Amino acid sequence: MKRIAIQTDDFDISAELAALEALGGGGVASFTGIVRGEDGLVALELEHYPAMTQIQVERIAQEAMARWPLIGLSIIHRHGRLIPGERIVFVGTASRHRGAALESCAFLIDWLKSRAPFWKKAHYADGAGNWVASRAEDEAKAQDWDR
Amino acid sequence: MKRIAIQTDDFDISAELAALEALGGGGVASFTGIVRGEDGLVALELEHYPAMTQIQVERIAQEAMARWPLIGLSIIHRHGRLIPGERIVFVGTASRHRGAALESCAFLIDWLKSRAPFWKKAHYADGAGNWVASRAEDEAKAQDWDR
Amino acid sequence: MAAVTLVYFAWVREAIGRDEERVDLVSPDETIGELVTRLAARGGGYAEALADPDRLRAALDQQFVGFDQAIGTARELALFPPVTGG
Amino acid sequence: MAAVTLVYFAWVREAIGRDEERVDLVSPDETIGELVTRLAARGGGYAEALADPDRLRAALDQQFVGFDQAIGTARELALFPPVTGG
Repeated sequence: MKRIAIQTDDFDISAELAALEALGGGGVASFTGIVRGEDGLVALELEHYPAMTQIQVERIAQEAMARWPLIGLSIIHRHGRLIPGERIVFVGTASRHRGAALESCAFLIDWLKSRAPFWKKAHYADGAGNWVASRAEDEAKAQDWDR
Repeated sequence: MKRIAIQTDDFDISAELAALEALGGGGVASFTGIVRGEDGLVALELEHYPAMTQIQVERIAQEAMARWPLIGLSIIHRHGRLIPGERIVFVGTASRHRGAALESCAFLIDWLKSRAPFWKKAHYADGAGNWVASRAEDEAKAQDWDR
Repeated sequence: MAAVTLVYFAWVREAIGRDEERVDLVSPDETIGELVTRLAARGGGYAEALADPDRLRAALDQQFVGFDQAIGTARELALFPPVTGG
Repeated sequence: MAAVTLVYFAWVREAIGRDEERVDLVSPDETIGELVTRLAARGGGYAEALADPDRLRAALDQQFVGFDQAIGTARELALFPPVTGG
């Protein structure tokens, strides 16, 4: 099972996890990213490059399936305007091996952070809007997986 | 938030995750272990040492909170008779840092595997029942965290 | 005389045929290993369960301990196979 | 004459004030770096967005590439800041 969705709408995590659990692998790992409302942030606007996003996420998913013995994988990434507390991204993995499920989940979220063509603009209560700068730390984490 | 439950009943993963998401940390990781129906297994019977389980799991949770900047943690471990497809264990962690959430989740499940006083008996279709042997690999994984 | 409550789990419990019993100690200095050897000498299910200490783990008052640990004034000694949780 | 469709994202798009445009190439050998320098020379929002290539990333036909890559017969060249997904 491999499910990839790039969408504006929220999603049902329990449905995603139930689908992964039903595969019979014994282990399901997940990571969910949520908008933090720090520093007066009122909304996060996510822009993406649709023609490229699908290709890149598909490639990252294939890479994970090749590196770990996964029996299922689900990646959901939202775009558009999101307010604090809303989910941005979900990665779920299923495997017979808990290590494979957890590691591939970390791998996928690290790659989404530094290789998926999304850009975040932070909107503040005072009306200011800033494009979020990429973090060298995120790039380093993605590169760690290349070793 | 720290929630520990040792129980016979199934649990609602979406409620656990929603509680962790609501903490505002930005990142929630989870691992769910499910009974596999391999080799003609019809049920898994989990016995535990109640007086010790609560103490050990509490200690493991404290250790995780000390090692990673977690803002929430949820551990649920079932005992009793479970059939293939049923959930055995859930670990959920919340943090501002995705690495902390994912690593502490891996740490907790590795420790539950080799340090929580549970024993599994596998019941097969032919009537045979075998106590599941511990795996050296699980012990090694738990020891890796001591380094 | 010093005594301790023994609790058994998994196949140790099944072989011995009970989940709990009270046992007098030779002295508070008696180690878990010495007590296990003494119990195994009872034969039958005790021998089956306890003859090979390498297959066993112990917890004294709910804390994992080694077999060279003296039982002292502990209230509860648990004997069981390596755990298989998670 | 060879041409390519440029697509812009995030603050690159905002500074330039459009999300897409068609641009003729000097030759198919023209690299992304050379084209970016040529566009920055237009001044205004182009200069603002493109004057410092170190702040930019590029994708040619939806694949990440370096700025020394020749544009060749590619159909679409995307210019954008480092990504911040996840």
